[in-house]
Amino acid sequence: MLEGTTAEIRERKALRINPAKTCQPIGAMYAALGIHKCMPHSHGSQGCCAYHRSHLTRHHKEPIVATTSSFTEGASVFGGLANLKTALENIFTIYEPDIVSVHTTCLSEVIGDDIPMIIKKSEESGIIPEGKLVIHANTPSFVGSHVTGFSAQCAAFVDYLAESTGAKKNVINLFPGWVEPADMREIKRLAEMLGVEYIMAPDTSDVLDSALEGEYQMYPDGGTTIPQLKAMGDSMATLALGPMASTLAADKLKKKCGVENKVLELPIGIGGTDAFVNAMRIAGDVTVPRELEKERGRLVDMVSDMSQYLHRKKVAIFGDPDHVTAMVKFLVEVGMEPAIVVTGTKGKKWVAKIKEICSEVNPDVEVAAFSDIHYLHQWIKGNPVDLLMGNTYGKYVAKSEKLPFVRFGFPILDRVGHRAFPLIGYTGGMRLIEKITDAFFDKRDREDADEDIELVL
Amino acid sequence: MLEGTTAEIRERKALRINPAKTCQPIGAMYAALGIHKCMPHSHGSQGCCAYHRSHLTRHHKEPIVATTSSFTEGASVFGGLANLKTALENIFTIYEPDIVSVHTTCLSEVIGDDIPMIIKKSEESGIIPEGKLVIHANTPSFVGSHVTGFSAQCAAFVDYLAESTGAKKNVINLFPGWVEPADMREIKRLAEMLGVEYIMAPDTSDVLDSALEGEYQMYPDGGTTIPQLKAMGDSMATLALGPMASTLAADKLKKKCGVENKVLELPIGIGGTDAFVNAMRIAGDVTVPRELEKERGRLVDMVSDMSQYLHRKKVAIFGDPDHVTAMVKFLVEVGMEPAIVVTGTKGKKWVAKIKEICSEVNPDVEVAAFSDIHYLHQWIKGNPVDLLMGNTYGKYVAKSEKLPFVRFGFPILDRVGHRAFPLIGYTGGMRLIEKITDAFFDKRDREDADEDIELVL
Amino acid sequence: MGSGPSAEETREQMLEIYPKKTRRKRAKQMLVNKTPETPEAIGANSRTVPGIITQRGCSYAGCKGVVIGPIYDILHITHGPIGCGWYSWLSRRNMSKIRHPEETNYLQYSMSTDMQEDHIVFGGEKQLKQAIQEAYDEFKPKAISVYATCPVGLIGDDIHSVCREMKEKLGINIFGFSCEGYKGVSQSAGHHIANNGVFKNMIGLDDTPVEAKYKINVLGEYNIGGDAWEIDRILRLCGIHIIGTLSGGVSYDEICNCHQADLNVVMCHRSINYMAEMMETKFGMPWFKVNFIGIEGTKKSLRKIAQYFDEKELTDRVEEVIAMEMADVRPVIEDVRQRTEGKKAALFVGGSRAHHYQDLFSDMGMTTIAAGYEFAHRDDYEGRDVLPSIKIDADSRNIEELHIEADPERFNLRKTKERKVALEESGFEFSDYEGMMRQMAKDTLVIDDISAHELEKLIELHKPDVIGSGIKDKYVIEKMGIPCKQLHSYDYGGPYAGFKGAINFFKEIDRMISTKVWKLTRAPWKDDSEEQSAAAAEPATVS
Amino acid sequence: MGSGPSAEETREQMLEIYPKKTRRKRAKQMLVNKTPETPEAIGANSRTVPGIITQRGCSYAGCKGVVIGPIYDILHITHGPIGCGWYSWLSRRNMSKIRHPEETNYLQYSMSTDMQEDHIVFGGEKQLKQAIQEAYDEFKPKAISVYATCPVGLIGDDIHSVCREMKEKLGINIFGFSCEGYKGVSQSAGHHIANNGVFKNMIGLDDTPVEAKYKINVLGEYNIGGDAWEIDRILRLCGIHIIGTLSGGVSYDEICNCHQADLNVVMCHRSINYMAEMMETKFGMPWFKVNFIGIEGTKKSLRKIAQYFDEKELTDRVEEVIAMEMADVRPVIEDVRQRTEGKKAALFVGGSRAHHYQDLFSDMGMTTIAAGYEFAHRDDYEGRDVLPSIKIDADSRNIEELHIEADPERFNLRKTKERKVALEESGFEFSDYEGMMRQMAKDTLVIDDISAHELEKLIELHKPDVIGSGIKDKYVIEKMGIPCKQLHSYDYGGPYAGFKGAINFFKEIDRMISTKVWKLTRAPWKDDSEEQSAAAAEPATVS
Repeated sequence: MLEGTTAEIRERKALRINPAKTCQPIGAMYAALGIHKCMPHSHGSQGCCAYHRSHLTRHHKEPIVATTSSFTEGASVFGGLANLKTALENIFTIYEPDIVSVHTTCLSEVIGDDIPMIIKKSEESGIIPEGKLVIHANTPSFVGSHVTGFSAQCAAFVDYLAESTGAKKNVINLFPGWVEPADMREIKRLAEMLGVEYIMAPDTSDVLDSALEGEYQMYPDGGTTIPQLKAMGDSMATLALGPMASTLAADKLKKKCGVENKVLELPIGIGGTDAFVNAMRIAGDVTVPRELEKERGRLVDMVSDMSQYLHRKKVAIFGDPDHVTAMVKFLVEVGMEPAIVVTGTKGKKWVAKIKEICSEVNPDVEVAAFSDIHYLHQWIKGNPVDLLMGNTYGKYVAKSEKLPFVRFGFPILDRVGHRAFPLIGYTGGMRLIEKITDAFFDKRDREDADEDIELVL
Repeated sequence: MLEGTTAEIRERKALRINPAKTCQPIGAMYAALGIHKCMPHSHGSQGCCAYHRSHLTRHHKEPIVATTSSFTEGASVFGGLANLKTALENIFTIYEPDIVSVHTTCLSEVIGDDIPMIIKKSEESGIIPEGKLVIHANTPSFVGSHVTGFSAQCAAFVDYLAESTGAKKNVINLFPGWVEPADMREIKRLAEMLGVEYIMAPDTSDVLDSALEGEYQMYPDGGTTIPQLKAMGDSMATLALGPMASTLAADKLKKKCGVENKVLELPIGIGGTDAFVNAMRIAGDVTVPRELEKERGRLVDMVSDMSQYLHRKKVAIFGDPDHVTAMVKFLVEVGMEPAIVVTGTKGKKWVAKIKEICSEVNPDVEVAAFSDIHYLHQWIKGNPVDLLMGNTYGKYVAKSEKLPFVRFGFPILDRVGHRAFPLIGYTGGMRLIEKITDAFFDKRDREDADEDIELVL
Repeated sequence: MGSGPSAEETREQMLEIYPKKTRRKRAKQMLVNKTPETPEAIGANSRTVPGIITQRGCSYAGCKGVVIGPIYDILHITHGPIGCGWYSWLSRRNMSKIRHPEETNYLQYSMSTDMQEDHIVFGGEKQLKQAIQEAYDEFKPKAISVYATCPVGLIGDDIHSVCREMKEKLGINIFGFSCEGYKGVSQSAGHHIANNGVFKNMIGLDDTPVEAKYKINVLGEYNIGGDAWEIDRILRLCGIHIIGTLSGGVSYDEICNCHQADLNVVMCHRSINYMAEMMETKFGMPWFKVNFIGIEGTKKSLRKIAQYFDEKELTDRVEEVIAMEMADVRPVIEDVRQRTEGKKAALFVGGSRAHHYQDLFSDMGMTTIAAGYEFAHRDDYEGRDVLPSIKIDADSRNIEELHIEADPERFNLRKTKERKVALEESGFEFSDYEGMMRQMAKDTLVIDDISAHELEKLIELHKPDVIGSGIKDKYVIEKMGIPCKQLHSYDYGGPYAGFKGAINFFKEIDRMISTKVWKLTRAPWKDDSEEQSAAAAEPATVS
Repeated sequence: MGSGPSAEETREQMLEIYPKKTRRKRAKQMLVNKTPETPEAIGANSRTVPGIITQRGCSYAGCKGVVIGPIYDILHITHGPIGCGWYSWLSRRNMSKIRHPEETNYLQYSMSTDMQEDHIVFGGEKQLKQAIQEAYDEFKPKAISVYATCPVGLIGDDIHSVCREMKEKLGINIFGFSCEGYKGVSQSAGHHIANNGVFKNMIGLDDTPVEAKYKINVLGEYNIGGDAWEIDRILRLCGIHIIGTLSGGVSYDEICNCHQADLNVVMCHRSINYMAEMMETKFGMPWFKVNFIGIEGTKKSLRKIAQYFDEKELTDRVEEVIAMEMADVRPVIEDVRQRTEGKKAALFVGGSRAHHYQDLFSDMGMTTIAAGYEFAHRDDYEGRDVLPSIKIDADSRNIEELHIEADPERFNLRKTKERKVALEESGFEFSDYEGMMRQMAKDTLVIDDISAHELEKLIELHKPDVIGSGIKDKYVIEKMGIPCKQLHSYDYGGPYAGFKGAINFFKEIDRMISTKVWKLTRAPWKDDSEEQSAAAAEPATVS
């Protein structure tokens, strides 16, 4: 497995090996799917759309519906106006969405298609039916990563839709960041427990984890509605979860409609969830219910009970910046030791932030942004760790190095639990403790000599 | 590991090897802990109480509070009256419970202590303070198993406490059976989603999975209250979950207060949970909310998506009768093939029931009640299976036979997830699917040749 | 079409919703197979209408993802932004195995130039050059291939000159593919580009003689789920040696050496017929179409190969192998048919599988009521005899057509003209493919590049018992309670080729059709009758 | 006692709540260690007051669970209802390892007669006999031991005659223990019963000479977490051979042969001093108390053993080993002490650990403010010099006292009386144990058989930094935010004996004392100040 990988690390300036990121449009597609009756539209070659749909399908094991401008060589030379207009006509006629959200690709960006102009022309020529909407986000693949694509799409919701009527409502906006449908459901559950009125956008729960009931709905009964997106401009405040994914939208909303915002790390672990709960409490002027405190206390209890197994365990971790930041905070909080932390997305400040989080437990932590899994693997070969955390692609490294492996982040293509159970919130923290200790214990049970097997752990 | 075990099965009439059950009093202790401000009291040698407390502590990783009559040889000869009276005096003075629930042991049963008489004498002599209660259950260790001990304790709640005032209330009684605190919490969540008013007894949630908040409460803020236990006599109907654990109490309640009951298998899996939800719907005259249907649909979806990996996989399973029945139903439902099914508790009808459940998928299923893990292990040696399911003690068999192993039932001493996540309900079904497929996939990822490793599963 | 509306009506209902232009376009790609023996012309290999939810991918996917990507010991570098390299990383299940412990299987790696904005602005050639150097330094591979993605062509990077330069510098084989995603109308363009590249840069490089009596190549077999290994197993049993399987589980050296074969047999006509033709012209070995998917297809293909070599020893051995394998297959078919007989399938996938898999379903007594390809051409539907009448459109015109001549030294006519003619006269067909439609029943539906809407309509109107399709459709179909078999990835199962593969497939389809999971979709309280629900909630027996 | 009320006041506050009779009883078991050099009499080894939440277990637990259970190649059968066999199954972490692949480690098995109601009514002897037969048929063990549980004694089953009969029939060693749970006041009775049984049924059975220069037995070491293996490692380095460790990780044969040793050293005085005494009387080898828990204790114990054998070679080797091991230990202590120095511990556990572990804490610069045993006798608190003054009460009287005489053939005085006296005069102590209280500081609290209430009170008043206790207290203590180290099971860690064990323990206590988990118990919104909470919810830095 990965036979060519050695511990000898050479500086690479041009070659990405085993990336820890993919490109912007898939992020835009994922975000757009979290809007009710929205058709994500990929403006480019149909391969992009096919790849993104396939990939999201493999991760969610759910229908991923999106359309494409199906560029051929002609469109690439003469521009994509005709393709997009045809596409919009077909989409509104055949699939009847309430809104089409166009995102660009490297192809359409390089040829310089002016999407707002095309939308305008389509409106003028009556292609866009009365009451239907078309919005867009620029997501060239040669900029940022899938995470910034998600971010750009969220910003587009604000740009196109949020409105300030002047009448502030006692509602909190939530940008959940790129998290799983199960996580989004959990954020809503927390908000509801707290009794805070909220609008969350996007919301892929019930869309990308829809029930199997013998009927197919192209637009399942879920997602943020357009009236909700519009109403975000009238909310009291915004909580943006995940700085990389959600800051842009929150800031745009502030600029456009004057909604104050607070950017938080993803609510993973005790401290992470505390920050979210507390921010909700303050923003919503509510009291944290006892039930939620008990939930918190159950997590703390579990952390305490398991801390002997977590203490100073060295962790190699890779994934998207927001996920990794929150996870590293959690690892530090429970007494583990992040040893190497890698993301594929660019982020100098992110590197500094991770180092800061780890400073107490491991000042020598190796942190790399705009890096890759190959680098992580090489580093591990020279510096053994106790645990690997990352997306499905990490399993090849785990197999090669015989490491306990806990899957998290995007994508998870070979397991099924992330669909059903959040990592967000106190509940998610308990899940993480279970996953991590299971990984350790399973290895012990399997590999230890007979005389070392423990009945009780 | 388990070197002495061979595939050669000899009939055993007298020797239990690696039991799949323990004795009655621990079940009574567990049930009593699910009553608010109740002190379980073990009437016998202090070793019993120590063993039960230790065992429950290892399973729950929580304080397990119980008292003992601390028999020495004298008490064993002259009877335990003095010990119990002293005990009650101390208990009410020092620990101030609202109720003490005495359960017997083999010792006090053999010497024939008459507990009701002792309680009566204690009342008369003023040892039991005004407004405080003492109840009892007979749980000799040489009868039944821990499960029947639980059942006897539940019946004692009814015997001593349930009252019929004649004014029926629109409330459903729930006897949850011996399930985890997390399962009890889940049953309550389901009942609340359904909008059915209920009284559940016992209820160990928040008692045996209490929050860590820096303070110790001998009686945490949880458990069924005495007024609730009393009010059970006025409820419209009773749902008894788990025939072995809950029928006795439900039937006593019917006899004593005329509350009609329905006995259901534990709500595990789709059909199991459906039966519970539907019974609640009918008994409570409510409509199943869409949210719950969606939850169900998500489980069905997951089963569908994973069914290729579950199909006809042979399972060896052991545990308590109620747990195993519900789990076997679930396995059959998702397309798996129970191959050998073992319980330690006696139950001829149970054997017939399991065979009936398996008849379509595996008419040759081997089913044994009043049997043990050694027998299961020997059978597996002659008839290889794909998966083992059972409590922690199964891990020695799993290691010996290199089998994927999913823990369920009582006790689980070496993992932590059962504390936080239910196996009950649709959510529990998703957890089971995750656990089972993880066990399979982890084995594949670990053992398969490089060329057979799958990115997507 | 079984129950439900007629094929004609079904087609009408599918088209109904479309805007006029789209309807006109789609109408040409949707045929009722009225005269199977003389198939009607289908509008295949034409552009997908923008906005239609299509199964199709792009040229890069066809070139890197399908044809070249599977060669495990070439180091593959995607030149472009990160996405294309990412998505084509390990996702196609073309299995491969290193031959020696000191080799590296590059399929476990995804390498890319991870193009950033400044490369778009200032050109990416320098980045590519550096990436090749770094790849060489890191891994010392025997060959490197480079794949262009959409922006590369537009910004004018000359990947071929970079490859030539680095080839010279590093002394290993390095070559590029201009397979930008916008080329052609589907993956199909990428296959053609890939074939050209393989032919130009690998075929014929190694003249080491191969010691074997019956030497063949299997073309258009990508070893999804281990299919190539099963085919190899069977052929090996027969005494037939495969030099190269293009390109499933194959090594660089095997491809360089595969012109030593005496015969090319073609599995996926669509993706690789170019190669078969070019090799025949240059080296003189004939080709014919085979199909190792399905019991009957496998038998027929084995016998045809034996007939080609025409030696009793081989012919007898083939019959022995067939008899031996059938002993395992027969009881499974007999068992499975009890549940599959008469069931209906529909297949919409790929450029040959929608055809080949009909054989497997037919082995099970199932009928295919509707089928179509994702990226095939007219010849794949109607047969190679329509080739002369296919008009080259703008999208195809830009794909290079190599002009091949016989190799002055290495051309070697494996069969004399006379022998070939004699064989042909006895009904043996070389260089031919009859297409899918001829094999399908009258009045079945043939739909090219099916759209999500059409598929939904088909299910709604005809409720097939199983559908063979791809990942993007799978869960749409299953939400409707119809099992869907992925025929690209095999749903992570397989092999399905050959005899053992057929057994796997029969059992799998049996499972899918027999599973009770679809019955679980309905909660008991959905039944109106109160009594029924009450029955469902009956007390369990107390033990 | 550090901050908080004085020991005296603390004691008063603990007693306050009790009913009068209970208070009187408990008062005798709770002492302020005012004169450590001449300890006050403690009411140890007395009955636990019914209704008090106690740590104590029963005689069966002490006999089967602690002393005999660890012998891995004896097949152990519990005669009684299922519970006792179940709970003593693998739960004590006395580690063991088979010596040869053809052996069976019976500790992985739980065997029981699973007594049912009819056995209670009609007697269980037949069932026991049959069980022994079945066990023999199934496993062919070299020895079988039988343990009586509560009902067995009451219904009058004569397990010993059954054992004798089966021993004769099967030709292997079979013996029983009348360790019914109600015997005595705690586990301690079981230890005594176990010692008697081991002495009667195993010791001296095998006279095979042992080839080794320095031969000893380690008594009262049960190999929890591998402690015995660490002791063995160190002694082996020193050139000292352990014949039998009673009974951690030991085999039946080793026990039968262990009378060949020249010396018995005793770790847990409480559980096994009977054995040391009886062996000295019968075979003539002296015993003394050692303690391999803690660096200083380990050093002292090694030196004492060397002094006993009194050969320069050994004395030098011991010093070399100590120097070598200390090179590893020293940096850990230095590091850990930065955080542990001055911290307070309290220990309530077992019959010797509450004493021994004070050494380890003291190695770390920590003080033990309160301690007590779970099942010890007065001599374990006050020293063996109080033995003559201990009154035998009703509960102890029923435990058999064996009357031992010198073995006519095998008695062999290892040290001449003169040599022994000479050693003693130089300060060497044989057959002695000074007890826990002498070692504890003045005005610390000594609490025998501590109750849950007293423990809570102690924490409330003194907030120790760590408490060493058992599983039943652990989570009570930790709910209060105080780390609790299980000193029965070592929290599934260890070893903690010897040098490497000490390192493990130091690191573990360092972890427990330094962990930030207790700070997590308080949610940020619990702080009243709005400003503080607002600060906690400050925006994260955007990257």
